[in-house]
Amino acid sequence: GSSDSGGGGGASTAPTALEGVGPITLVTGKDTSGNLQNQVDGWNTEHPDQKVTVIELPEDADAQRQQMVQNAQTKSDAYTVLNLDVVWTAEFAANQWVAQLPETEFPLDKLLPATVETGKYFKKLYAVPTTSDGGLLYYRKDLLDAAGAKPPTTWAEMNAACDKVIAANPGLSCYAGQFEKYEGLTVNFSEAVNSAGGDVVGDDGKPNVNTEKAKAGLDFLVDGVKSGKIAAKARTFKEEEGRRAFQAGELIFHRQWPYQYAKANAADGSSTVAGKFAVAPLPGLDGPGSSTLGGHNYAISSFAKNKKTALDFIKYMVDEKQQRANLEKTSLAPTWASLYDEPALVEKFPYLTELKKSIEKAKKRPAVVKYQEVSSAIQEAAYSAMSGQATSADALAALQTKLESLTKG
Amino acid sequence: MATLVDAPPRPESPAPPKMTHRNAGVNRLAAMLVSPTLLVLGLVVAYPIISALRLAFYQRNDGIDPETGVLQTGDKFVGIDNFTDMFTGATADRFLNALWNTTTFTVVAVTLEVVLGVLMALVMHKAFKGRALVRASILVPWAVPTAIAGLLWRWIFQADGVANDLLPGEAVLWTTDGIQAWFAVIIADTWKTAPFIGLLVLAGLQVISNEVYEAAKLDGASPWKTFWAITLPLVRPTLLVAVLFRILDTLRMFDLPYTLIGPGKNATDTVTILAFEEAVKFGKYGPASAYAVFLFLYVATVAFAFVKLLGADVIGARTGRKSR
Amino acid sequence: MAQVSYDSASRVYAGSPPVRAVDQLDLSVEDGEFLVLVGPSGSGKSTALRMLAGLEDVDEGTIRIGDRDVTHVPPKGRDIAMVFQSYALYPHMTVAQNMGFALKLQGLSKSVISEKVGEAAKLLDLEKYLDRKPKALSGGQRQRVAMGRAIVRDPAVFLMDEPLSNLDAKLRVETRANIAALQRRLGTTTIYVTHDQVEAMTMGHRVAVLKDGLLQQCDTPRALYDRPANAFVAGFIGSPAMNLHAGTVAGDAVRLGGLDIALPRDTVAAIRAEQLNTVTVGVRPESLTVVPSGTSDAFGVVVDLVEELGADALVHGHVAGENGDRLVIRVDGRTPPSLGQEVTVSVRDPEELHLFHPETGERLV
Amino acid sequence: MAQVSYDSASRVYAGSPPVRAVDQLDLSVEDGEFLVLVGPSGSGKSTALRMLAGLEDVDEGTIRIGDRDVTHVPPKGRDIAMVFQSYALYPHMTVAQNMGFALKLQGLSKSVISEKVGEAAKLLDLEKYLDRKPKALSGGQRQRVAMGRAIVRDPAVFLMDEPLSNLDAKLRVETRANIAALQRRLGTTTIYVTHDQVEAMTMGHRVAVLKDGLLQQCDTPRALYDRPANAFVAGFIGSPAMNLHAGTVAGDAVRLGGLDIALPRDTVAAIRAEQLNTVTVGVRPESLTVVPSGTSDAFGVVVDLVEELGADALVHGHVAGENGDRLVIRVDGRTPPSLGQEVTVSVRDPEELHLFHPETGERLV
Amino acid sequence: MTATLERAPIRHRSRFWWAPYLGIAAIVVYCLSPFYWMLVSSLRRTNDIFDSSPVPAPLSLDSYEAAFAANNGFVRALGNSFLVAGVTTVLVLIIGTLTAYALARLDFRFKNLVLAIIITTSMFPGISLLVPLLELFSGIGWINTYQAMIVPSMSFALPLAVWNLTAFFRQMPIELEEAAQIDGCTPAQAFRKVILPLAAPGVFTTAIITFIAAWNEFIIALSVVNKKDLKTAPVITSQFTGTTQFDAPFGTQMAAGVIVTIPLVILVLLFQRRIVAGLTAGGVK
Ligand SMILES: Nc1ncnc2c1ncn2[C@@H]1O[C@H](COP(=O)(O)OP(=O)(O)OP(=O)(O)O)[C@@H](O)[C@H]1O
Ligand SMILES: Nc1ncnc2c1ncn2[C@@H]1O[C@H](COP(=O)(O)OP(=O)(O)OP(=O)(O)O)[C@@H](O)[C@H]1O
Ligand SMILES: [Mg+2]
Ligand SMILES: [Mg+2]
Repeated sequence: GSSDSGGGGGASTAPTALEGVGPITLVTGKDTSGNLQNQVDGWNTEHPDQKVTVIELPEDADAQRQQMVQNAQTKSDAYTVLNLDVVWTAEFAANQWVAQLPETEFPLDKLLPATVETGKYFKKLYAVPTTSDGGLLYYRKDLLDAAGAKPPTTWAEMNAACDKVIAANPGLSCYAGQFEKYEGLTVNFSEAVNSAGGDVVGDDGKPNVNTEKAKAGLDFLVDGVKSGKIAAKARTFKEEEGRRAFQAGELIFHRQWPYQYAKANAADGSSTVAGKFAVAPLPGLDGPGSSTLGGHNYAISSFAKNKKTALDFIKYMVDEKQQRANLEKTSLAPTWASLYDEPALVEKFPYLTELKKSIEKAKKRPAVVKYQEVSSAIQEAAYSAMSGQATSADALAALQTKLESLTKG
Repeated sequence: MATLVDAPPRPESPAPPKMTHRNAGVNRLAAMLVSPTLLVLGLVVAYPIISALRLAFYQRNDGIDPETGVLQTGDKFVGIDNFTDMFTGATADRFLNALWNTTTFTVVAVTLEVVLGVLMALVMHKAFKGRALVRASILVPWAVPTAIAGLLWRWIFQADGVANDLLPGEAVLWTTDGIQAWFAVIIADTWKTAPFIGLLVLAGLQVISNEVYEAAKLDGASPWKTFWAITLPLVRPTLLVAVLFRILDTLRMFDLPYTLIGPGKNATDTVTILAFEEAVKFGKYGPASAYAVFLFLYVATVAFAFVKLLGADVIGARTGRKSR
Repeated sequence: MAQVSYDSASRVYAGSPPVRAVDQLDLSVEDGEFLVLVGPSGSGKSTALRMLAGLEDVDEGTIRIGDRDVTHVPPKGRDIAMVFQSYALYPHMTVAQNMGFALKLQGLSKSVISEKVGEAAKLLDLEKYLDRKPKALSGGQRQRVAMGRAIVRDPAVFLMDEPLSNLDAKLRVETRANIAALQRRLGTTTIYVTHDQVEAMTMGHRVAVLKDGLLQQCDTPRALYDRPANAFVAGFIGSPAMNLHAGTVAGDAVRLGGLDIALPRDTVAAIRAEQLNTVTVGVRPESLTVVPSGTSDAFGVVVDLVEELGADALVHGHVAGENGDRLVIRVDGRTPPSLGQEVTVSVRDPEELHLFHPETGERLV
Repeated sequence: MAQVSYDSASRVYAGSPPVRAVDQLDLSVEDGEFLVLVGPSGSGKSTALRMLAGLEDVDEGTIRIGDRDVTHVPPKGRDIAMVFQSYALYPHMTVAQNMGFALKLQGLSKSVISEKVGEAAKLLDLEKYLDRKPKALSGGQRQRVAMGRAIVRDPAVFLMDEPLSNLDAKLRVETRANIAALQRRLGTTTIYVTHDQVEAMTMGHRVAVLKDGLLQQCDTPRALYDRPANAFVAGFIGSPAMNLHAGTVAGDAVRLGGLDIALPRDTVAAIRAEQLNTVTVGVRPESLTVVPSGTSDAFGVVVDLVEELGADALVHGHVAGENGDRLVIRVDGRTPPSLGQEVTVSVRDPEELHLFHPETGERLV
Repeated sequence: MTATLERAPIRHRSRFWWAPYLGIAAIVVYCLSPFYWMLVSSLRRTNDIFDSSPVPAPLSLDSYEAAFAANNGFVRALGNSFLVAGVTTVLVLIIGTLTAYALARLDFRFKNLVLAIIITTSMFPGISLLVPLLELFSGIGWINTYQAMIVPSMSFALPLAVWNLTAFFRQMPIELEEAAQIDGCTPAQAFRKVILPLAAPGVFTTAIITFIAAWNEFIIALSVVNKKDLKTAPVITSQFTGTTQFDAPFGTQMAAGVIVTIPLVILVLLFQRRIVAGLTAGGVK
């Protein structure tokens, strides 16, 4: 066991000292690889009196969040360490459902700075990033090469490349992302706005979408649908539908998370594009665009017992050793910066280099308390504009009003 | 009972006090038999309903401490604001639309389910070899867990799913907002729950005496006529119970549009989906409860009207010995 | 074994107007008595039985079994066995189980039950069917099972609601005798509903006649037959029914079918007391005899229909002349008159005439 | 209106052993005929009707209505109306709707239907109950509704299964007459099951007697009564039943109750032909008369029980002496002998004796 | 005529004898085809899960293996589901029957009110009950207990059970119950020994419905239990994942769907034997 007394930061804003040693729980969406249990087992053999029990929640993110919120509302001490999606931090922190964490306890300087930001709320640390994620542009290297096009850095280049490729391969569609009306649309919209140089919510926390730049971003999507560059059915795509389309060779460009890399490269016949694609940073309006940050952070429930153990356990989990092991086992993007540059790993995961760029440049989604409402409003605006029910200008104006009322404070 | 006016008063008759005595006995017995049910319902449903009712008149304080970003705690009493907001506030359109969806889903889906369910019941009732298997297969849709059924239908209805493979012409984007999504929900819901009605009606069919059918045959009734004039009226009590509960369920429909189409689609959002989003996603328990309470009243009204219009014999005022 | 009494007991079915199925019934049945309840269809016989059994609310009055006021005692506590008019067999039990059910409830051993059931089955000729379910039985067999179910028990009171109505004549005669013998042997108070004249006349110690829920008369069969209390009972008891006609009072005689029949003195006195001009005259079919034509004190009857019953025949006819009253005469079955023939008929004995008040229907003397 | 015939029609219920409810029935009913079907409980009467109605499979043989083989025609196509023994009323319809249902199906107008229903209701005294549902009716009322339902239609064949069993005597006589009149007026072929002797004897043109699914005899009532084809029919037809006893053949006479009764010559010839020593002798209760004691050709009978029926009385007794045969005598109701008394009895007329083969039960001559 | 030989065919073969069978086939196909798709999808290899050929080739049990993978605890979850649904069904039938009996056969004050209250509890959107219920269960220490899953399932199933059973009991010929009382039964015995067996179709239907509802209950089971040992099959199914966060393990989920549906089908097959006609035949005129 550790004898550190959990040092809380600012006096008034760190109400609970992280104390207590003993068994705790780790609450997470179901582990996809089986490695989590290994990691936890590792901890448990070292700390037999501070056993960590994994509580698995449904695979669906909304359902995970629902359980955690419910648990907080009933002030239950059943959950100790929460594996939060990066966008939940603000809500959980503002509601004081999670305890403020002492920054000094963690090797934050070793982590990718962008990811650390996602664990902060009002400049205070509430969660520690354990995995990250960033969007990449997957493209059909074979087709582009054949058409003599280079990987695009702007939307215009991308469109031009598409025109060339499609001329030779009719029936393909140019581009897809995650356009179903769900969190993925918020991500794609935000990326589009950011890549056009706009901001959804500024650094000052003020919404800022009724701008030319934001409109340019949204128009990229809207025009794509109108012109058919984005296929109609792409509006029903979540990650998996898009991946399937890409693997079936229907897409030339695809905005997707890193997980697609391995799947699309599988040589068992499930993918028709294995070895025929590459990744690049997302393109933008005038130059390379910027991605939105994904990933998960660990936080400690305010209502839990044995917070000291929890703190130690988080430290154990963010440690380089665990992150490396995790990357190797699960291919989830680590937050430990140096791992991205290790040649052995890069060889194994060729997208790491691009991913690091992507994450470094990535913007986080609005860190607001009412994130869910904000996200819904964004989805509504983007969806209605993309389906042609509203012009992008109108949609953005309405969104601006909505966001202003939601972030009023 | 003892209250008939035209009977001459008989002072020597000890009946009146005894009648009350007897009634007291019956009442006590009834209370004993009914109380376990009421207890379970009370434990699980009454407390939550009451607390939801209370919440409907409150809103969360939602100011943020500008220093720390911490939310204020506690609720404030807002009177009927939550309800007036429902109809006039920023989300009024969405709410009215959801109410419309809820209603149309109920009317259309329940109608289809009744027709199909009764057909299924008739099929399951028919005696033939392998009937057991037919019965079991008809009940399969209903046995599939709703969550999985949602996934399954989403799978079927996706842009390049089987539904589109089987249908001629352009692929229909079933799960995008629009009338097709509404249809998709109706199709899936009908598939899923018609067997429920079928099962209940089947049981009702079993207790119709065969003699009555024989009499009808001799009276020259065609199968069709027999169905309308004999079968239907005689399964009515069970059919009405089935339909009533289907109406209650469909008015509260949630899982299917939520998993199949997803929330936030104008064509398929139901009031429960709104209530769910408000509560679970946005943490706005006051408005969410107001939705729930409104829906509750709406359902109660519909159920009441249904029972009044059709179901005199569902609650059966006359029972027991009085009618032999 | 117990005495049974209804004290102003009524059963009123709600409705508009309410149906007074049994109306202020006052009736007491002695311990060990066999009382037959008769009355037209719908007169409240079944209801009266069901009230006694505790199956029907008693809306007014009380019912006693023995010394107990059982008005509000549940059926189980009344120690009664009943044969239902509609059989009410347990469809999911075999015949043997149906009959043994009550015994099983009493906790008797299997062997005792099967012995008792066997006895009853033998009595009712049901041995072959003991393992069948009711739906595989004929109507009469079902009725016998219903009967058997009551018989196997040893209750304080037997209630039987038309228990033989679906049996054929032969079986019926046998069963009738069996039941009567059984009742006499056990001495169990019995109330027996029937619409069969023979059963009514032969089985019971007394017969109670109901009409529209109201008790009309309760007396021995003989008394009922010989001295019906009112025109209704007169017409109801006896098959074929008594001929009932309006007769004009002419001095000490009553004019009937163009025939003056002298009346006994007390009857005349009664008529005088009531100052009646007409009376209802009743004469039983067997009180009329066909006599050789020309006999005095006789009248002509035109034969409309002859029903041959085997032993005797019923002559339906009308008094010769215009609008002659229709009447029925019982004649020897071997020599029935033929259709259309005019026969001469006389009243066997003026004492056999029954006179009733023309409005109230009450018997005069 | 149609002729009906069963050609070796059988109905066998599966089981072990299978029940041959109706066994090779050969019976043909003329167009417009009124055939009464009688037989003990469980003899297959209802089954025979139901076969004709198409409600029961015909396992062997054929059934024809008119010229058509209807063995496999569904009930709807047979143009038949039936009164079910168990009524089978539609529980959800009022009395009027129950009766009008078939007419409504025929597409008659409302006014016609209500007129016809009204007529039938009047005939059956059901007018007061037209708006009630069956469960608020008494047993007899239900039965009348069932009757009414058949009557309102105008079918080719009427099938009635004990349609009057739950009616009181008076209503029964009336209804019986009404039905007979109706049948005669409409001329509708009718098959009528009853266990009532009077109905059997008076209503039908012919009576068919069933036993264990086998047809015993089918003839006019009179013939059946006077010349029963076998001992079973002899014992079954007539109430009280014929006295049947074993008699020893002694030359040209048969010895019965210690009395030698001379036999007609053809009878003797038949007995001789069969070389019989004993015969079954049948004598109807009314063929026995009580005579003054000392009369010759008479024998003593000890009275065991007297059943008074009103018009006449039944004397149950046994022949004086040890193990004397039990027998029933019908006597005048006014002067019944008393219990235990020994009366002297003689046979009215040797022609009224019935002789049957002691083993096969077949009538001798 | 050789009617004996030709009997059966003649009797049953009208010109459209096949029409009902066509109807039956149509309905069965309608009901089964989505399920078939589920089955087929579960039998594809994970990699050709997106295939849309009607018969999976090659057939693969990968999805089933995945579903039953030891770390999923799926078998245990099935057991839990059986326990929860079984106990729920038994209890619902018992107390529902008592209540339904009172409602069908007794004339007591507030009867209609009781009926109304019972059905009223089915009118509130279930998800709105969740948080208060959780608070309640935390308060009384029911989190991570079977009763926390059983009692809510009971309360969801009870209204329908009571209403349906009431409708059934009311249809049973009352004379039979009366006869039993005359034979010396208490009203309760009369009910149990006579009415209940005759109402079997209604009772078993209610049992099937209750069992299925309890078997499929998800959100309460998910919320009140976080111990893996106590989780029910639908909860475990919801936790199935593919190899990454976004990779919906569709095949495995469909396999799980098939697996949780099969016991119900077997149950239906068993129970449906009791849903037979003519139980009351021959009882009363
Ligand atoms: N489903 C069945 N299975 C086996 N035997 C049966 C079935 N239905 C009737 N039976 C038997 O068939 C025989 C004839 O029955 P049916 O109903 O025709 O008699 P019935 O002459 O109408 O008698 P009743 O006068 O008593 O009504 C009876 O012995 C009866 O027990
Ligand atoms: N539930 C009811 N509601 C209204 N009236 C009823 C109800 N049940 C019976 N009656 C009426 O009560 C009267 C008496 O019925 P009950 O059954 O006692 O007659 P019954 O004398 O047994 O006749 P039957 O000889 O025809 O069986 C009948 O006129 C009947 O219509
Ligand atoms: Mg009656
Ligand atoms: Mg019969």
